[in-house]
Amino acid sequence: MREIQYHKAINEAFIEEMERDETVYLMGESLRGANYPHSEGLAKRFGDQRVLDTPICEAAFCGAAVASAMTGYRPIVDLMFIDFMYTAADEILLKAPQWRFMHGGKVNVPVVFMGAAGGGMKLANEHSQIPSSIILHSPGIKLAVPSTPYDAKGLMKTAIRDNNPVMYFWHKQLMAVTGEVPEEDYTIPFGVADVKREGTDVTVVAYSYMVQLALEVAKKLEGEISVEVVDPRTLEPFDLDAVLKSVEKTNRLVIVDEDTERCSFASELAAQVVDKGFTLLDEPIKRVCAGNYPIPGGYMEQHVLPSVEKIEAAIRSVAV
Amino acid sequence: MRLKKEQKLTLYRNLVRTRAFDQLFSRRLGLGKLLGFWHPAEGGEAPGVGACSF
Amino acid sequence: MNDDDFVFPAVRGHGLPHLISKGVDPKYYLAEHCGKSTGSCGGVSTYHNIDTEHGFFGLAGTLGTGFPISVGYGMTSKWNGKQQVVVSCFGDGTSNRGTLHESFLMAANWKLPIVWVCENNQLSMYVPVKDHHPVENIADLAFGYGMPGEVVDGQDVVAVAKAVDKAVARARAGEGPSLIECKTERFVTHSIGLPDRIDLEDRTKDDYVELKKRDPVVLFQEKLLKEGVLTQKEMERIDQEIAVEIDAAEAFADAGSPPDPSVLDDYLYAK
Amino acid sequence: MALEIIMPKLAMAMSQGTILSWFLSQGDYVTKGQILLEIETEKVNYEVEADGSGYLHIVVPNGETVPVEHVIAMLAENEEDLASLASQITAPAGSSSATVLETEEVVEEKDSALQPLTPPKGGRVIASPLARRLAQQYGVDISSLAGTGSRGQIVKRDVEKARTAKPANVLAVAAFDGEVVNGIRVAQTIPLAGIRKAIADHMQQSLAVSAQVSNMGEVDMTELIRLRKALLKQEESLGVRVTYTDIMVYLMSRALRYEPSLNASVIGEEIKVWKDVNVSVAVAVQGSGGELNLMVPVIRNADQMSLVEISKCARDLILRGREGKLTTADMEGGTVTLTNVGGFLNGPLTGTPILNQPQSLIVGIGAILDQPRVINGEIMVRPIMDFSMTYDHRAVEGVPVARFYSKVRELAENPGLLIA
Repeated sequence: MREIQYHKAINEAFIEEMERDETVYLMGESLRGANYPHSEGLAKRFGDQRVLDTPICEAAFCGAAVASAMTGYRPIVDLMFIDFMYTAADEILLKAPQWRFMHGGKVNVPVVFMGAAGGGMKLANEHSQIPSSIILHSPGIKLAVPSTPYDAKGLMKTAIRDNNPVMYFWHKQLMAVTGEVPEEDYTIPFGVADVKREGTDVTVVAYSYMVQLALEVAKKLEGEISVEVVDPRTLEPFDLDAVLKSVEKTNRLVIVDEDTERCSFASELAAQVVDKGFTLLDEPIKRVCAGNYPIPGGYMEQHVLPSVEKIEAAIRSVAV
Repeated sequence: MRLKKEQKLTLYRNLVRTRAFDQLFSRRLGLGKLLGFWHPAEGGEAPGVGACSF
Repeated sequence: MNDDDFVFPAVRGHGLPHLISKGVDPKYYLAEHCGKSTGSCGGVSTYHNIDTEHGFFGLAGTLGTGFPISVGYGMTSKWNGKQQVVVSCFGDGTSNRGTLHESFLMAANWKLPIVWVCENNQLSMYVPVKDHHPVENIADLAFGYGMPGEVVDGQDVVAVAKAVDKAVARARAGEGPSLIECKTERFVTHSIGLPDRIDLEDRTKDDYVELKKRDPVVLFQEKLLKEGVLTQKEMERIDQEIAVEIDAAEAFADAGSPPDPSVLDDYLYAK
Repeated sequence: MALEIIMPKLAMAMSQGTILSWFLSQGDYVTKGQILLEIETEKVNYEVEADGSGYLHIVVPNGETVPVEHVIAMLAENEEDLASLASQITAPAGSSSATVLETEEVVEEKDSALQPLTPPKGGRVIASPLARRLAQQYGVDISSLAGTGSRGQIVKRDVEKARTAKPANVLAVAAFDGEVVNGIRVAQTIPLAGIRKAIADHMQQSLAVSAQVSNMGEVDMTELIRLRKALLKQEESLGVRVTYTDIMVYLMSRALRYEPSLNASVIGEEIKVWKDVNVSVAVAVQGSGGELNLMVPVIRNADQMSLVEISKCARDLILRGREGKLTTADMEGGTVTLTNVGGFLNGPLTGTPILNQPQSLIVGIGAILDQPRVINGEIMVRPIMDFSMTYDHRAVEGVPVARFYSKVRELAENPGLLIA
């Protein structure tokens, strides 16, 4: 099978879905010139009305996308860096997720918001976040967090076809990562986890770029500690059964989440496992997350973000 | 734009219906027969009626 | 305006003036405001409202929500060939929101068919307009975005209708957005249960007497009676008709009951 | 029938609880799951939920302290039941129905005889949720295990290790691979050997050689209960908790003075009437494989001993019996036997105990139960204990046995005679 890069996989998803449904269009800043490679060639191919460069008015174009989605179109809003979503917090966290619910289900809001997420490139606080907990704290919007080119394409196609608002984080560190992606059309259902590596001693749940780090540590510990890496691929809906199934085997759970630790997705999953899988646990659940700081720039970032060393330490602490 | 007789009556009916319903909501809130808040339009109905009647 | 033209109402009266005039039946909104499952939003929202058949895709309590939403409606009508127009109304208070500027910019930039209608009742809760807006006419904002701006007497329903009609025609012809400012009044408190106060002083009886001299309903009634368009008998018939409609609406709302909690799952995500 | 709400037993050590506050009042309709009241125990305040619906009838008001499992409220199905409940003069707790009176003492003796070692005093057992589940599933007592988890907690492997060390008596659910004899699955095979064989042979032989006759009777324990209560109060000074077995050993030894012929054995062609009155006391002891074995240590010259001396001697014998430290000397020389199965009963049971060869008399006592009896023409509730006897008609006549039985009853009903 051919191998392509993560951002190319997203680009292919756009092309296929825009070919398939002419109500699908892209809106954001500098998409036509293609600030990011995933929007390259789209303007030339689909014309002015389907690849729109907006003024720097996130609140306006995110709010517009909600109305556009309600009235027959399927906008994909590219926020460039997901950190800019705070300028349109009302539109992204309240209006989009809640409009259908508050209006008695009488209208759907099929909109996809996307943006570059995650750190590790010394870009500091406003270009390194991965705010999954805030999205999860806004019921009514789904969240896809692909860790490989294959997942990136499949999840983007599903996101575009979903009749609900979907937030799609793509990780900057994964942009150029290559992976097998089949030629034929495929989608990946939301809420179905993927065991990226089988193991028997410790279950590591990780998403997005953290999956790569977890796999790296698992490989290093091969022969000493058998690590199973579970990639949920979407955090809403979330495949808790897959996690419980794995923990039933290993009885030990480490959760790796690049978002800030306090009130993070990792904390939520830990609470759910203690509630639903209490008698499966032989050891306390460990969370490896970003520390409770802004994400620093310079050389300080590594002290805040999760690392292979921190993941390994967490695994060893429970595989005693 | 010259308003025909029928259009003027439409404007009038919409104005009076708006005033009546607006006062109904206000009254019911006072009686505890309406949930939440009520921000009356009384006195400011003409822009909305004028804008959306035709 | 046509049925499928879009409307985003102002917040006073929770949009009753706009929605009643656009043909939306208010009894469903009364039921919604009473938390009944027969309400327009299934009884889950207290104050939201929706009637897509009349181009009304909902309203929100966050002031300034209408600006970006209206940009979205404008984009849709610009693309789907139905030549719909968007009438987006807001008060002088709501015009303070940043989303106004971003939305005016996008609408003007993309020549969207939007008629921005500012209903300036010169009061933002207790704050007089001179304390929250630097210039006399909010309509002056229009020139910054290269769109026509006009001020009309908001107590003269005909004047408003004519100005908006002109702007709608402009928009429908693809010439882009316009801004109309209606100088109007607020005859009562901002919200039932609050004092009717301007800055530090509560409004007095004399203030109300002065205000009522420019009651839009009375002004228009006298005008139509003078022109012979309206007769006393016709007036009474209309009032009687409306009284019946009011009773029916109340009965409809009171007959309903709260929704079954299972709707919360039905409404959260679409299949 | 109204639903009883009892004082829940929350912690192992909890013996009683105090009603802090009722959240509902008499007659309120309660639905399942609704929080009824808050109780206070030594360790924790706790909210008690209704596990059914009905109309609330409060039995124990705020501020009162009652033992665990004590009925604190009832949930009547309907208003009539509620009314009838409320009107009933609530009998003193626990005495209305024919409950087993005072068997706690008898049970207690059973406790001392059979109860496995209580968990070590001191801190809580720290174990992972998984370890706790598996321990329960495998029937492993985790309190004795050492934890090897990251924080010293007992983990799965610790339980698995403990499990494999002990023969697995977990019921196999899947296909039964164990032994099947004439179509019946065998749970456990115990060789008829050693102590087990000895008991079996003795029993069989006893029936074979002697003419055993059994009589079933009863004793009114009212006075002895009062006596024992008084003795319990003196536990400190006496240095021992006197049990009913001790009292009956004392009584039998004194009654035999009046009927010495019972204290005899057939040896060869002769009947030896013994001078010594040595009472063998039957004790059930848990064997290493978990089975129950009968041990019969002897209290020598019980007729010369005071009740306290008998009691101390009995305690010592029973304790050593449990620890398997009884010597053959302890077991020999018995002239009559007393067996007490009362501790395992929650109702009346008379039986035909088998003679402890070569003795000619064995007495079996049972549970002490409230029973209706006619006393001077009136029906009274009296604490009655079963009293069965088997004697060897070769050596002993029925009349002396009957007289012995009457003497035991007379002494039981007038303990004063014992010191007259």
